[in-house]
Amino acid sequence: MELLGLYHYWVFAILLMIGFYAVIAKRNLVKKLIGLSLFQAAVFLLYITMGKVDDGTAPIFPEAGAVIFSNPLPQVLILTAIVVGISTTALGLGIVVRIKEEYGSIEEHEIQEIDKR
Amino acid sequence: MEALIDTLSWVLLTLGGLSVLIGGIGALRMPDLYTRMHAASVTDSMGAILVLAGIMLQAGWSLATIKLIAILLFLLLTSPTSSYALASAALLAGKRPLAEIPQDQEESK
Amino acid sequence: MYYVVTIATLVTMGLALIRALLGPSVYDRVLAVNMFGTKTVLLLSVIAFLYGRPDFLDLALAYALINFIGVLAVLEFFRSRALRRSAEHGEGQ
Amino acid sequence: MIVIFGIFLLTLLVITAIAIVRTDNLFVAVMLMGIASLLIAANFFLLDAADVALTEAAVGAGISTVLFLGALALTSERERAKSSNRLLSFAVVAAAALIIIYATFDKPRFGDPEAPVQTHVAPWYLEKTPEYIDIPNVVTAVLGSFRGYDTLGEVFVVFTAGIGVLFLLGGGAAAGSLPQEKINEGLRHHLIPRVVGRVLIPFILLFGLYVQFHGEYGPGGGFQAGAIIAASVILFALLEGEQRALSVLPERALLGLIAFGPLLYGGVGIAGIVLGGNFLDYSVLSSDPVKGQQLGILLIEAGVGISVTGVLLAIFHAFAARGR
Repeated sequence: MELLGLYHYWVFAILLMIGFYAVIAKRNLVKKLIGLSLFQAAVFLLYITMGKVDDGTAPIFPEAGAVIFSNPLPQVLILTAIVVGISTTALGLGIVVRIKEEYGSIEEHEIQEIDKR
Repeated sequence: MEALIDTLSWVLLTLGGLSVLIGGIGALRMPDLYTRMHAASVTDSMGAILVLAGIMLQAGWSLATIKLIAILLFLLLTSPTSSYALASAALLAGKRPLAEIPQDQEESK
Repeated sequence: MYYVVTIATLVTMGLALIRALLGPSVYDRVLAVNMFGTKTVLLLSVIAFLYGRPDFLDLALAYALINFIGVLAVLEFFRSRALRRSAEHGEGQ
Repeated sequence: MIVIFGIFLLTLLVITAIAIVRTDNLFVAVMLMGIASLLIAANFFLLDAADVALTEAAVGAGISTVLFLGALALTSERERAKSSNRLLSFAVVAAAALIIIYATFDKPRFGDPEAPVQTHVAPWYLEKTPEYIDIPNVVTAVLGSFRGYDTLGEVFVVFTAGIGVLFLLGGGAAAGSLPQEKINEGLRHHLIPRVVGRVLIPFILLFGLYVQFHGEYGPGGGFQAGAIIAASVILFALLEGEQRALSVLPERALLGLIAFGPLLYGGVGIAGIVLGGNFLDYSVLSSDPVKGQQLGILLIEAGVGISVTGVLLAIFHAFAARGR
């Protein structure tokens, strides 16, 4: 049971690092943004995992009966972060589209070479 | 009465689960795109009907049932449409089905 | 009794994922995503009852309504790609 | 048993993520991102976060795919170059992953009610919500009232991102070589999707409004509703061509929505000051403090919904306009 619980955190670590790998190793800018989205998703999972309480339920009062609730605070933070995440990703994609129009490429090293000239 | 409803929803849910599973196996094992699509889309609708009907019996007559009916209706609308749209896109892009159409049928069109 | 359906759905999700990874064509992958979407709707509705909170069916409803947009976006993507390709060919001639 | 379901879903998620990074076809990567989003939403639901799962559903299922595909249509579909310094990057990443995994052994047990996270402010929120605000959904109460400042900040971030995209892509679109009428027709020739879509659009809109105004009682609120309503308009734009969607909701109206949302939110805050309370203190909005809180949350959720709808739609149109 102990290890089963830790598994959530391990998945967080692995997912985070998969996203990070895409950001540092891939040269395609869209791929970097996809990696960034994965990174974000990993952080979201970490927060929500920490908010879970044993035998708890979502922090919305049911019509009858007092029960144990999970932590509402991480949920609030992540709820807003998801929408902010998609807007900032869109901003990143907008920059990538402009780069493509100016440089004719979205590969990092090609852009750097054009810049050197 | 209660036992009857329970048994009935048991049967529906199990059949639904089975049909969902068959769809999954079909989508994995079938030889080409169109047969896979066939396996996936037919069982999608069947599984959705069975599973949601099974849950509806459990829910009794409440707001949840209405929501379940809505979910079922929307699934029955969208899921075949998506399959159709995908198949037509694939066909337009030039992917031919594995089985060739017999000569005489092609001429009669 | 919900467990049977949940497990069947989860296994099917796994199978659909394998199909999405294997491909071979892009259409297979779109098909897998579509399948995955329907299975998620079923999974979420069953789990809402498994948890005894049927008011959370809203989630499954959201997916039932919105999943369609993804497929249409793919369709539009193919369409505009075909248009662009034919325009390039037209200029080349 | 449910923990095992969660673990299964998480394992699928890791496999999907690895496949996303490994494939060199960006279209496939975007499709797999769709699967990843579904898995994440299911996981959120298993971890008791119904509101968050609804947000992920509203954003991940439609809008994020649409945006990424829009960007791919404008750039390229394939990754051309191999990764740089693969071994070095992999070593860095693996080392960092091992360090984080090592650190997890000191974490409180999963689901421990005595963990520091659970004991600090959360019990206070859960206890005081019925007394101060009296709405069933604690997440909405915290989002709208207790942590209203945070949410105001987030709305401004969304606002800024939307303005940024408009600056980058809006106006003066690159001259496209494609025949205008063809590009504008959308999926009008696909008859069956079009008919089904037309049936669906009003229901999506209705569901969006339900999520907006039912947010105090069940999962939902402005962020989710904004994304769902934007999705319905995007569906219309895909089916009928972008021009018709623009004639229904012209760009000026969208700019108005983008600006009006944060303005409404901030205005409610200022109204609190004018009526003798603090900034974003809704208790003074009505003679009964609890009623005032509820009114305030209703108004700011409306502001959030309006601004999210406006921003997401403006972003969509900015990308679509570039493709012409």
